[in-house]
Amino acid sequence: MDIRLENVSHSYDSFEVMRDISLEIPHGRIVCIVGPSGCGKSTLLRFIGGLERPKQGRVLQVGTPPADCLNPLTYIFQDFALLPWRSVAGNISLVLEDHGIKGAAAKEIIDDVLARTKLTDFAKALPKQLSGGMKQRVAIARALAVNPAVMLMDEPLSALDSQTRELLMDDLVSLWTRTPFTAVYVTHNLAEAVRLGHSIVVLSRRPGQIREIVHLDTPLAERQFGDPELDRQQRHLWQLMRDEARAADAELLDV
Amino acid sequence: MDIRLENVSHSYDSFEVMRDISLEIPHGRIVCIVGPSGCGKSTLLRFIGGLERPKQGRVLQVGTPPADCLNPLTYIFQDFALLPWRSVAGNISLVLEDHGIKGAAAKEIIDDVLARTKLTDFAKALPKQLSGGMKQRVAIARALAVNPAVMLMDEPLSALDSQTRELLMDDLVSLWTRTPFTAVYVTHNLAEAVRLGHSIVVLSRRPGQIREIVHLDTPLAERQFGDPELDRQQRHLWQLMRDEARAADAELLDV
Amino acid sequence: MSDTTLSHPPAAARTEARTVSFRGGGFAPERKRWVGGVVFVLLIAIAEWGTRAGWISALTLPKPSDVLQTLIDLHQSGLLYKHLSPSLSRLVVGAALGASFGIGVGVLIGLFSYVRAGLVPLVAAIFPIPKIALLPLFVIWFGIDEGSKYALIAFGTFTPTVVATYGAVDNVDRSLIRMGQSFGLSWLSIVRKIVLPGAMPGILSGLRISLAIAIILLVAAEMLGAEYGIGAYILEAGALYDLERLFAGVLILSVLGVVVSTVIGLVERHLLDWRS
Amino acid sequence: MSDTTLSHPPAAARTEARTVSFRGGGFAPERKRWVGGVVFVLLIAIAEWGTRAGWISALTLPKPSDVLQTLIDLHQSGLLYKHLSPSLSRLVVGAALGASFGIGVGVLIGLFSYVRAGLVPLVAAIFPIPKIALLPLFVIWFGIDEGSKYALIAFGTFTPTVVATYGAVDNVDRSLIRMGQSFGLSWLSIVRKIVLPGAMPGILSGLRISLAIAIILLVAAEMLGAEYGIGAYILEAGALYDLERLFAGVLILSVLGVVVSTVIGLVERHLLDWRS
Amino acid sequence: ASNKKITVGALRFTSHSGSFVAYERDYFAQAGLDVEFKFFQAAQPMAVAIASGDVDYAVTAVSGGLISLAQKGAIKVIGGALSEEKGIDGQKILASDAAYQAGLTSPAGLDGKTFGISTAGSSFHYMGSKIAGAEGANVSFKPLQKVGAIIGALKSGQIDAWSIVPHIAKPLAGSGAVHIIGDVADYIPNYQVTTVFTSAKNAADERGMTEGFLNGYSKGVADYNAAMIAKSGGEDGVNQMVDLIHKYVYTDRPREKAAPSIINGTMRLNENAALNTASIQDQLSWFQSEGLVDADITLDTLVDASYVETIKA
Ligand SMILES: Nc1ncnc2c1ncn2[C@@H]1O[C@H](COP(=O)(O)OP(=O)(O)OP(=O)(O)O)[C@@H](O)[C@H]1O
Ligand SMILES: Nc1ncnc2c1ncn2[C@@H]1O[C@H](COP(=O)(O)OP(=O)(O)OP(=O)(O)O)[C@@H](O)[C@H]1O
Ligand SMILES: [Mg+2]
Ligand SMILES: [Mg+2]
Repeated sequence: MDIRLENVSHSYDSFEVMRDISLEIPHGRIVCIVGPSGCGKSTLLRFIGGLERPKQGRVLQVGTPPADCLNPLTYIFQDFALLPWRSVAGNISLVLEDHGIKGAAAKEIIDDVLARTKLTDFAKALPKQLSGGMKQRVAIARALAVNPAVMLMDEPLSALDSQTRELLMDDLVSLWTRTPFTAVYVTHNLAEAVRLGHSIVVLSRRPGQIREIVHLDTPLAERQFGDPELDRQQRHLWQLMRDEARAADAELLDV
Repeated sequence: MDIRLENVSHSYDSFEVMRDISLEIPHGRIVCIVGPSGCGKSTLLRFIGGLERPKQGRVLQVGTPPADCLNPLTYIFQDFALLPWRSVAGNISLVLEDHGIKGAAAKEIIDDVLARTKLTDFAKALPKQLSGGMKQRVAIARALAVNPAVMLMDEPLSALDSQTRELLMDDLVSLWTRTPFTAVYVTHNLAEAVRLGHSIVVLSRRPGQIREIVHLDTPLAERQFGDPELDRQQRHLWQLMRDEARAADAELLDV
Repeated sequence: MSDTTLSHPPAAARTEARTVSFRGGGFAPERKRWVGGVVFVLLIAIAEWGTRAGWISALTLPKPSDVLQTLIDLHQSGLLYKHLSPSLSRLVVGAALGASFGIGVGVLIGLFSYVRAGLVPLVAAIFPIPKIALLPLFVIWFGIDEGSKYALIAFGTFTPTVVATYGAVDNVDRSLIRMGQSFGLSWLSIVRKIVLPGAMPGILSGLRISLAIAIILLVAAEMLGAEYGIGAYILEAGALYDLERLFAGVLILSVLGVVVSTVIGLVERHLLDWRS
Repeated sequence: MSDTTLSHPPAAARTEARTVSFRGGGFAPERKRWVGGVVFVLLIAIAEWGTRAGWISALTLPKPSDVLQTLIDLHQSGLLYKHLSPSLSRLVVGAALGASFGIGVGVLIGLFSYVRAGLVPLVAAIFPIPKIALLPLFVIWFGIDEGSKYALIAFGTFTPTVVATYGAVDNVDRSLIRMGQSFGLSWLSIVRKIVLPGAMPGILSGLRISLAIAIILLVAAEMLGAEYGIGAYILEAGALYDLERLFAGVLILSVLGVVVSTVIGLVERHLLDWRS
Repeated sequence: ASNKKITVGALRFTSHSGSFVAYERDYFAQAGLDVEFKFFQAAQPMAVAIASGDVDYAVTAVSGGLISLAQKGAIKVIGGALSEEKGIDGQKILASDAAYQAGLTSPAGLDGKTFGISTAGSSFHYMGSKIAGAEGANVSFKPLQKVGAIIGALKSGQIDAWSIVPHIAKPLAGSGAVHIIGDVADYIPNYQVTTVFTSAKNAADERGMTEGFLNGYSKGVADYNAAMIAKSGGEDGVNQMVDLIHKYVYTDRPREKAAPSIINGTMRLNENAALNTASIQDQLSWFQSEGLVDADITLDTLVDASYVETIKA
């Protein structure tokens, strides 16, 4: 299943957030979206997931999701969004219960996704007992449990310290390598983008518009730290964004 | 003024946090401390700044701070620690008031540090109006206002998004290049460490012990993204820490 | 499109494109200002209709229009102000005493471990004591004049203010205090410039509750030898089973409560506009 | 080291090494359990001494030992339980009614904008009404038997519970709700599995206040034709200016308050151990 | 067992003995009534309870609240209970020790003094006002809600004067903290202190039941007066009566401590529940003149005079 954005524009009241964004998210690929603060990345992702409706333009899903897919468009959030009163297993079972999956069927799915995210030993732990990296792994396991057609990730690693980030990127790459998934990956971090993205969409400052789309051909599993081609791309991206990032940073917020 | 740590060990009740750390922080240099989560980096920095006392060992300041130094050991915190009810200028004046610096004398200092951190236009803004990057610049300006002999920075950039982090690293480098300062810089981020550190102290998992001290000779101003020597060092550091980081991440917290 | 529906499905299955379904929204309160007014008007209209038509007995509720008339009379005869001004001064003096002592003690509890250990259990034990039970004592301790009224209101506002204040001091961001210490600020500077302003939001929201309690206690306070005062007026109306005056008095207190809460809201907006 | 002090300074200035001075500490409450007990014992000892020696008049305070004797008598005569059991059942029934209605209405206000707009101003207007002012009405509305006592306590606990509950619902982390929606959970699932558990801490801490109010209202409720009950006992003691019995009754209420708050603390620790 | 169930409101005062005696000696049962007592702490809620229908009959003082409820068509006074009578120990006028030492030794000295009352429109208010009026004194009234608060205020000298039933007045005076300076009966002759009342509905529609109640009640009153005032049964009769009353009054004190209080509290109750309408009219007029109740209420609104003999002078 692909996702297609057609001329999406949006404004909150008279506050224009994004302008005329058209984009294709092809099956089995990871599309990274980068851009300065406040350019509308999270808003765009909410449009794709159907949590909000754009003022203009359309978000289309092309083709039908596979039959065993419980929740075609599934998010992974920056703040993990785990229910603190449920154990790791309980948090995963939460998203199965509404589909009537309980008991042994649920246990099978839960055991499977916990094994894939190396969390088997933590099934009974409460979120408060876990480090940030572990929590995000639980969120990933929960997303895998519903067999999503497209994963929507909003800066999934930016609440983590950089060492944990490194570890989780490895985990994501190995998950993708085993069974490729489709994903829209929003991030601020260009290192993440060049590490995980098959294509990288660069947005301009608010109102967000597409400035450039960079395609990277190196297979994910082969991308190494210090790879000159990736370094070149990352430097290129930073050149594109640097001034805008500085301008976005220096803006006074009217709260 | 140098700082010398002599056989510092510490435990909270029977919970051992660090063991036998000896370290020299020479004048005019930036010493980075890296290590996995919970290895005692922040605790060590609190010892150096006199906010906490180690159970064993001593933290010494060698030599006297310059006469115009109002607060020899000055922190920059991860969470900025700005008083939200004071304007940018008010936050800086806070640390001068107790030294009896008021009125024109205070204004002179404040104007100077705001200019050095390119914040002149924001003197009257409240913290809530500023982006994270701007807030940390204010905290840096406040630290500069007391003319510290040693700056103690506890992950000063880790609450910022990676683009802002990039911008602030440039700012720190240019501040140091203009007038070199002494600093202890705690971070999780190896890219930051190789960018800003004259030497990098690698701590082991808890109880924190010094595993290795890496010295980097490239002058700060010449360190570039993609520099092969720095990449090599960064990769080396990551090799050293990777397994410990994973183990630290997978630890169950007993809260 | 519509004429080919039947033959289409197999082909469409491969390239079918449809907009993603919306599933957000809700769970965010929207403002609907007029509804509140409508509910009030409706309730009053029903009461008026019922009392006029007789299916609400005169014993159960007074006619709203009679209550209004009573209020107008009170205003025109000037009695309203004769009752309001002593009540307001009792409220102001009593609440000011109680709140300022409460804030003082609360800050001390927040700052000093020994004070905390000594006073917190005491305050916890005093909190659930119903103030009306102590009325006879208050007469002996503070006399039947203004003294006992001030004391009762002060006593009633004191305990909740203490609890709110030391909670607020406890909640002041420790990292700001550590910052102050790291810059070598004196203890007094830290208290004045960091702890107190940081505790302000908590103290003000505690004050909101304390003042509501003060208004409620007005009635209890004016049980004690008060000739004039809204509380005395209500008590007299209750004793005479004069529902119009009872409701008029209660209405005045209710308005007083809304006014006090609005004033605190304004003070908060003014003093705490640094909150994001 | 010591014998060269005088000649040393110039040389030392260059290489002088001294430990960094400590400037942290303080501003973190330490537990000092025994102090609370000492304060209580001290206060009681002073009161005993004063009343025995006579410099505290018998009109001002009863002898603590007499109060204790009264309590012992109450216990031995079985009267304590005769008074305690109706009070407790009033408290339980009234508070259960008020709190459950309050939680229900509070959740509705939290979930539906129209309910919120209609009821919030009403609750705000009812909040500052002193319940004792309405006693005569309550007799007409609910009779003089247990009905009016339940109603008064329920009414008193209702409003604070509503306010605490809708505040708690408003404070449920919106990102968790968005998560629920993004996984296609039904509205009811979101309410049951996310909103209600998320609002639990706020509701419980609201209950703490509501139950304290319920205990205070016990005295007002038992003004209404109650023969037995702690409130009635206190009122009777007050009417007879019998300070020993007055203080004994107040002490019982105070202990009741502490017990209730401890129970809620236990429930919180049990139900909310997921909080970090 | 086939008797009609009714509820009678009472305070635990000796002035309610009429009902207690009638119950204990089965006079109510003989009148076809199955009485259940409902005890109150104060008179005011009892009046409201009659209005709400929770209580059928009760005895209490005429107060503003009672008149107001009558005006709303809720209750009726149907008989008399307790009256002041010269020569029989009645309500006393008290002065605080401080005021007494300063010269308030008789009600003549009341000018400029403070007088304790429970609430505006209470019987205390009426008595104080009448006494002051008779002495041409200007007194200020202090509403203190509860008897306990008034006693505290009087003992500590914060109010100067008060009037109260003898069994409370005498022990207070005995302690030396207050002094008796006069009798209410000297100022309000034939004061109808308390009355028997019921709901307007009972008075109008339940004639049989109401007559039955008054009947039983009157027998109780007759026994009480005979035993306690006429002492027709001698010492034994008094003791028997004290035993009976002690079941209801001062129950928490042992018999020997309760007895003096019960005997001290003896006052004459109206035989046959006769009602002094003249006194009632005087009270009503006073309430009206003070603006405490509506000026257009007539005696008929308050009283249903069809049940008992009325005293018009
Ligand atoms: N519900 C809303 N109402 C009004 N303005 C909004 C709303 N949501 C977002 N905005 C504004 O729209 C702009 C884009 O927000 P968005 O969160 O999509 O940016 P972003 O690119 O994700 O930023 P960041 O990098 O900081 O996460 C911001 O200026 C934000 O303040
Ligand atoms: N006041 C304290 N009492 C008890 N334990 C503490 C205290 N402060 C810190 N610790 C514990 O000491 C250990 C080291 O803490 P510290 O904050 O110094 O680690 P860190 O290296 O800064 O970790 P991070 O990378 O997460 O910032 C942690 O396990 C922490 O839980
Ligand atoms: Mg975002
Ligand atoms: Mg740390």
